Amino acid sequence: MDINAVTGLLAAAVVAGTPLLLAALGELLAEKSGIINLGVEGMMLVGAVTGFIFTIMTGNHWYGFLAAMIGGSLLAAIHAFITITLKGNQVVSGLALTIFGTGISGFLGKAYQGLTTADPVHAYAIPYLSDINGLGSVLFNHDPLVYISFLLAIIFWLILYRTRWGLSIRAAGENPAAADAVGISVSKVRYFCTIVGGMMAGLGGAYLSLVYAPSWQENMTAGRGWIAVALVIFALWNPLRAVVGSYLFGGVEAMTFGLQIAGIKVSSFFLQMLPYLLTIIVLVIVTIKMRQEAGAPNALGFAYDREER
Amino acid sequence: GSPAAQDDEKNDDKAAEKFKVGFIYIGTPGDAGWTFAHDQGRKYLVEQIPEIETVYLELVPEGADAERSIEQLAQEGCNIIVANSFGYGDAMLEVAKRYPEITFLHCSGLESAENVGTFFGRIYQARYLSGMVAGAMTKNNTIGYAAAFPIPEVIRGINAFTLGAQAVNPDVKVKVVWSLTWVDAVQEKAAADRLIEAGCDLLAQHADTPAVQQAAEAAGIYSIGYNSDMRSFAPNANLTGPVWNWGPYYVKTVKAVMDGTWKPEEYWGGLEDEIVDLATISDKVPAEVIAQVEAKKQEMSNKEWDVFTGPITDQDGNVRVQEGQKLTDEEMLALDWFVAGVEGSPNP
Amino acid sequence: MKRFPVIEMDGITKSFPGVLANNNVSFRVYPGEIHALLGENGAGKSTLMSILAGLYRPDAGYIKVKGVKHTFKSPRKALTAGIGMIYQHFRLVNNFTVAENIILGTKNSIGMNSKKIEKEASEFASRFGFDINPNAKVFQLSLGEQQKVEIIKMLYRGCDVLIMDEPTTVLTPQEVKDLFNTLKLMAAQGKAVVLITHKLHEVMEVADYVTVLRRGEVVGSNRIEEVEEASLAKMMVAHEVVYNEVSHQMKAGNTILELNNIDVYGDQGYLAVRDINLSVKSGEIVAIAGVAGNGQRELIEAIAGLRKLNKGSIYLEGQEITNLNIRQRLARGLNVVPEDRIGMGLVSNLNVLENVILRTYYNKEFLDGMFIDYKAVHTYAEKLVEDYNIFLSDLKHPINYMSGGNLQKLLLAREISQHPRLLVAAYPSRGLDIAAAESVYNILLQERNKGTGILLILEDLDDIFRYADRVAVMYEGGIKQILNVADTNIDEIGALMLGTQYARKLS
Amino acid sequence: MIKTRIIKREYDSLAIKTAVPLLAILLALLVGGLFLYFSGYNPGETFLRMYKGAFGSSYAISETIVKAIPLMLAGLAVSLAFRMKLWNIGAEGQIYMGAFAASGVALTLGDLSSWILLPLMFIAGFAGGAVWGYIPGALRGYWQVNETITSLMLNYVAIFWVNFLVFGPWKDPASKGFPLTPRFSLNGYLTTLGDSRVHMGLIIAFIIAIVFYLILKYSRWGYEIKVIGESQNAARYAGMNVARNIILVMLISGGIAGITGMIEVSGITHRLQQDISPGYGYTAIIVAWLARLNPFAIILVAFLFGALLVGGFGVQTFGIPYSIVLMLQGSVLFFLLAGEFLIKYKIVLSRKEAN
Ligand SMILES: Nc1ncnc2c1ncn2[C@@H]1O[C@H](COP(=O)(O)OP(=O)(O)OP(=O)(O)O)[C@@H](O)[C@H]1O
Ligand SMILES: Nc1ncnc2c1ncn2[C@@H]1O[C@H](COP(=O)(O)OP(=O)(O)OP(=O)(O)O)[C@@H](O)[C@H]1O
Ligand SMILES: [Mg+2]
Ligand SMILES: [Mg+2]
Repeated sequence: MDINAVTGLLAAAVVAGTPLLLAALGELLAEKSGIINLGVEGMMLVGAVTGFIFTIMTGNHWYGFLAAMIGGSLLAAIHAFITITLKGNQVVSGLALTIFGTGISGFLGKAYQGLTTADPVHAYAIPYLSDINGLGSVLFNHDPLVYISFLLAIIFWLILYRTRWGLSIRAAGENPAAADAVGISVSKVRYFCTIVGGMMAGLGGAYLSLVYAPSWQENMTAGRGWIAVALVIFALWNPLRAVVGSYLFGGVEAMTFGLQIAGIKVSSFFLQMLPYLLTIIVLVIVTIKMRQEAGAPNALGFAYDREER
Repeated sequence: GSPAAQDDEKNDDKAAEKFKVGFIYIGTPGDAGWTFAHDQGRKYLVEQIPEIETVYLELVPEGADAERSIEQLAQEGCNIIVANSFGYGDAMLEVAKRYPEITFLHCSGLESAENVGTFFGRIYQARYLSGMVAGAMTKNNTIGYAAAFPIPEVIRGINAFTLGAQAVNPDVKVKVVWSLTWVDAVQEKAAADRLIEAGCDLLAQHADTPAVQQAAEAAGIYSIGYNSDMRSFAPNANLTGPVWNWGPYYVKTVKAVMDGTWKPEEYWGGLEDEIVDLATISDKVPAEVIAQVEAKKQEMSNKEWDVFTGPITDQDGNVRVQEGQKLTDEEMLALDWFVAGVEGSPNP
Repeated sequence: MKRFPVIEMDGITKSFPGVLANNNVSFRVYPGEIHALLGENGAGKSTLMSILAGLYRPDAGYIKVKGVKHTFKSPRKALTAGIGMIYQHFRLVNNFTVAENIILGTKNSIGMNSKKIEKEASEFASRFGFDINPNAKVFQLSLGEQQKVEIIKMLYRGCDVLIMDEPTTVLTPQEVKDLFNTLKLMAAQGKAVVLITHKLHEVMEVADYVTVLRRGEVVGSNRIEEVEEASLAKMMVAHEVVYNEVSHQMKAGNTILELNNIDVYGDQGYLAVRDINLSVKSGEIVAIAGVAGNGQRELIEAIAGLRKLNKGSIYLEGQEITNLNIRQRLARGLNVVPEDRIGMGLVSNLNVLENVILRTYYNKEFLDGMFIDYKAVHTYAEKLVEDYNIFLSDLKHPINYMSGGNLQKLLLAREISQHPRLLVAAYPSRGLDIAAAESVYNILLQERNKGTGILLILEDLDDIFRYADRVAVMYEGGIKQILNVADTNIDEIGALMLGTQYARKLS
Repeated sequence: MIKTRIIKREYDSLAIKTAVPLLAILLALLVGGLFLYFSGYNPGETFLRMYKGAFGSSYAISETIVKAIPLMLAGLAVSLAFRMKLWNIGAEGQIYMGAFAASGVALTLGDLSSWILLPLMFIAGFAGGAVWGYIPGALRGYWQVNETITSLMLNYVAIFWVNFLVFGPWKDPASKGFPLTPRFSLNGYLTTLGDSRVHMGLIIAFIIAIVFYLILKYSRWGYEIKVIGESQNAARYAGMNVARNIILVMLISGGIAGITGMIEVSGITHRLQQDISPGYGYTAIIVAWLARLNPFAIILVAFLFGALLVGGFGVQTFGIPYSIVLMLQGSVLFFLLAGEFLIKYKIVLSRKEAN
């Protein structure tokens, strides 16, 4: 492979990783606060369809992204209500959310099959940075959402680890009783994080329907919501590592086709397994290496009940 | 299927007497691809024969659910049941045994029976024509082809496309990438992008989303669509594309069943029946190329010539079809090798 | 000058499924006073204070703070009203730093510069005479240090009323002294303190006022000058508390347990137990004194067979057991009552039947082929409950319905019924009220009298001096000294526990 | 003024445990009905059709059972892991691997009499799934690697593996290139009930449910599973080998999911092909949870869930798009979850004295 193919591949990794990154960041935030939401796939689909519909209706993709965030957050709000207020089982609620989101996105999108948006999202090269040899085209010649997503990763990291809000969020996920005792409203924090998580998933979905392949097909996320959930664990709940994970996954996914074209003598079916196998392998290594380090938030998946003993 | 499309079914009382056609779809009419094209055919059918009623079940998995779904349509009084994926074969034959009075039509099916017919279209003919356009429009003679799964239908299309391209431009190479999915815009886009990076200046596709067209549009190169007219997704890139047009076949067959003249057949129609066609060719394509394509199309419609006419050599240089010979339908249906000029493996 | 109460609670009633935890309780606290709250296990002390701290909402009754009626919907409201509580189980985020825990939930600014907050936290701490590393993670701290963090946390929030739920259980005598000094200092500054404890001498020592709860009701409320220990004890349990007769003239027999130069690694990967030599003889109680977190847990786990030795050997009745697993050790009569009553010793969501066979379910007395013979288990459980006076409602209810004292009795009963040669028990009376603690020790004494060797991990020096024959002081993983209880005194042990050598006065 | 308080129930009552789910389903139907009504469909007729599609005839019931069998088996499979608090969401992949292994036996040893062939396929199916459960189990047992993500990732790998086989080496030469293996010999067909498609898988599911019940409730191993699930520290203190049990449970859980794959190929499709399971492994998680991991309840819930899927799927011919059916299913689940709240808590109304 020549240098162009390599930078092309890396740039592709960034683009293919962006929807994953957006959704994974959202899920990461929710999980940091103690809520696991397996409905990412459903929220992404709803984001994809609402984003697409509103872009067509308004002719402006920014309204589309906004609508996608609202769409995703509405679904997340259902999950939040069931798991936080009603203390329902988080795993089942998430699965139900995926079923529901798949349904409602299909329903809403019926009339928008085969249409295209009038407002495509263009790449904007960042002055100076994009001129850097190699790296410039990999990182700094993309559509705005790519920049937004890695900015968000940094912002999420800063919020989580450098602000008092972040401290409260992490406390709600680590030890809600401790958070409660110092006057943090655990349920408010969790609602907030779950709903923002929904917005991010919605945005990730809209990235697919507005940027990556501007169109709407039912089920167009094709399982990427699940990958986003997996990436959160993979990233050991660290937003910056989620960037690496997402781009790695996107890159390996893109690379399989590169290998095919290069004429590698391995069945494409096996090549397609690569991203999944690689995720397992990296996870194993990371887990063994970092056993001491903070893993899952301690209270992840558990409803907080003040009077529970 | 917007609610309006099936509105008439709601006045159920009269429905009982109506002639009813049921469809089993592998995808959803919303997939913008294969099932979408079939559903267009269904709508055309209702337009042409308004007195009939149609129903469909979408996203029917090919496993355990297939038989029940077909049975349901039978029990609901369908006179004809159409299924649009090869995997429904066993289930359909099974139900057909129980309902001799019902006519079953299996798209891309293998086996026919007393009351089961199979049907398909020779889309490879349209692909050949689209290949001619591609061959004429590529500048560096490197064309990329993003394909879904390695089945004969797809392999045939790739071969036909390549032969068409070589007919106008003997130096053309076609690079094939398997995405191993029918409907996944992200994968198809990634496949397309890799092809572009590998130097392809024109892309063709055999999968259901418009992602490949969009990738070409974004890269400023040309592309050939599939399934239905994909011009709207890539106004600058898209040159043309082979399209399905199931409507006329449905109308013809339903009429035959209604008249009692239907016989089980293994129908495989071509350009002459309009079941397959070429989308309008972009005006970026020079007129003489269009004329050439039109002429070839006429030739095929008139059955004076078909795509797999010898001499044809495979990737390894073996002559697979001798001069003056033609592949039989049997051979075409089981095609598992690539013609010379294709880069990639038919058995990935 | 008439003083006004800072806290007035009146008519407070609170029920939990199946229990009336507080029944029409009235409670007053005055500024500048240390107010002790007493009562047996389950009397409703924690519940009452949790209501005051805004954690629980009362079914009936009201709270006035400085004369103003408040309805606390959450701890936040109580905190803003100046009420802070330090719970029995600390509410700290273990993998946050001290500084992070201190500022958690405060809203002075959005950003969080860790250098800055660490500096702030450590300045604040030293103002109250605490010395604590602000950037240490909480899980690295001893329980005593964790408690300091809790106190600083509340002071940082400017609380006028500090509630402490059994704060002294995990402290060394010196730490208790320090704590009490701090509390007195706070009281002198006009703050009010509510102190829940089971130790009457502490009440007499530090409190200005005392309220006693029994079965959710106030049974007495007096100035400290007007009461004495015995009357308080009687008030709590409604009958005279019979203290165990402890005789130390037992002849110690042959050696049961022998630890030779053992080293054990802790979870964090450093040596938690360093080169320990120790023996326990038949019919003797050896206590290991020390501040929790100095390797006791790892030592017990090593003896039990839950942790590998890095070096050294263990003998039980003369036979080496270093490489035996936990079941083989059990079979030879080595029984262990771990520190975590619930979570290791017992399983909270399982019922009594399932808990009594935790260590023996694989023995043939409880098996019927591959199935467990629950009939036999039933009979066995009933006998345990009867023999050891365990109070419970139903053998088939999950044990988390049981009180702390009864859980501890159940745990001891289970281990003792297996006829141990050596019984290792960690903090057997932690958190228990006087009566419960006495009955637990009673069980242990009986066992000793039968000739069993007993190794106790204790932090309460009074208990050590009452019950142990010998005491080994553990500090930073090593044993500082082993002494006959008769030859030493509380101050010496207390000093050794803190790692300082006690200069024996030569007489 | 009326004040409401939420109080945890002391003991769950059976009456409420049964009444609440029923109420939840009724409410879900009500809301779904309103939605249908405002989208221009006739809710009454829709629900009637749903009911008829699932229970309306002996054929409908038999088909509901056919749909329910894999849900029963996969539900039992995941429930075993969940008992030990292991999140095995890899049942889907385990189903594929079971189907693959059983098909391998059927395709190579098709001449054997069914008395030998079927048990062999059964064992192979179990083994195929078991291997796929073993991998995340061992990673978890020995190195504490999160089993949720590994089992999920392995689903994709298994599906690609089966696709590789049906598109490649195992493709039937007579299938004209379509991705189907040859049909099994008749000896490899699971016996069916009369001329319905209800097959032996039902009996297998019942047997497994009974065995599970006995094991979990009364056996020594069931006791170990319970203790390990509740507290690994207590388990170690009791001398149990936690890692080995984790692995064993994942292995058996995977094995039973593998049997699910085996009965689908042997009882229904009679060959290996793509899309053997339309997500049974995921639906099973819902089934197991709704049944609170009780083996018999899993059988019942799987049956009802099968009815919801079958009846729901069928209403499409009434003009209702599948997407609406999915929405209805999603809302039924939401209401069931909300109903949980009423099972755990009660809401007490009391008069609040005026301030
Ligand atoms: N927590 C306390 N600290 C110090 N003194 C107290 C405390 N509680 C009550 N007292 C004193 O004890 C005496 C009785 O107090 P209390 O407020 O209970 O009065 P009371 O006459 O019993 O009223 P009530 O009927 O409201 O109980 C008063 O002199 C009061 O100052
Ligand atoms: N969150 C809760 N849920 C259910 N029951 C509870 C809860 N908290 C306390 N109880 C019950 O209420 C009663 C009072 O408990 P509380 O914890 O207030 O007692 P306590 O006096 O603090 O006892 P201890 O000395 O053991 O700490 C007990 O019967 C207890 O079992
Ligand atoms: Mg208490
Ligand atoms: Mg009074």
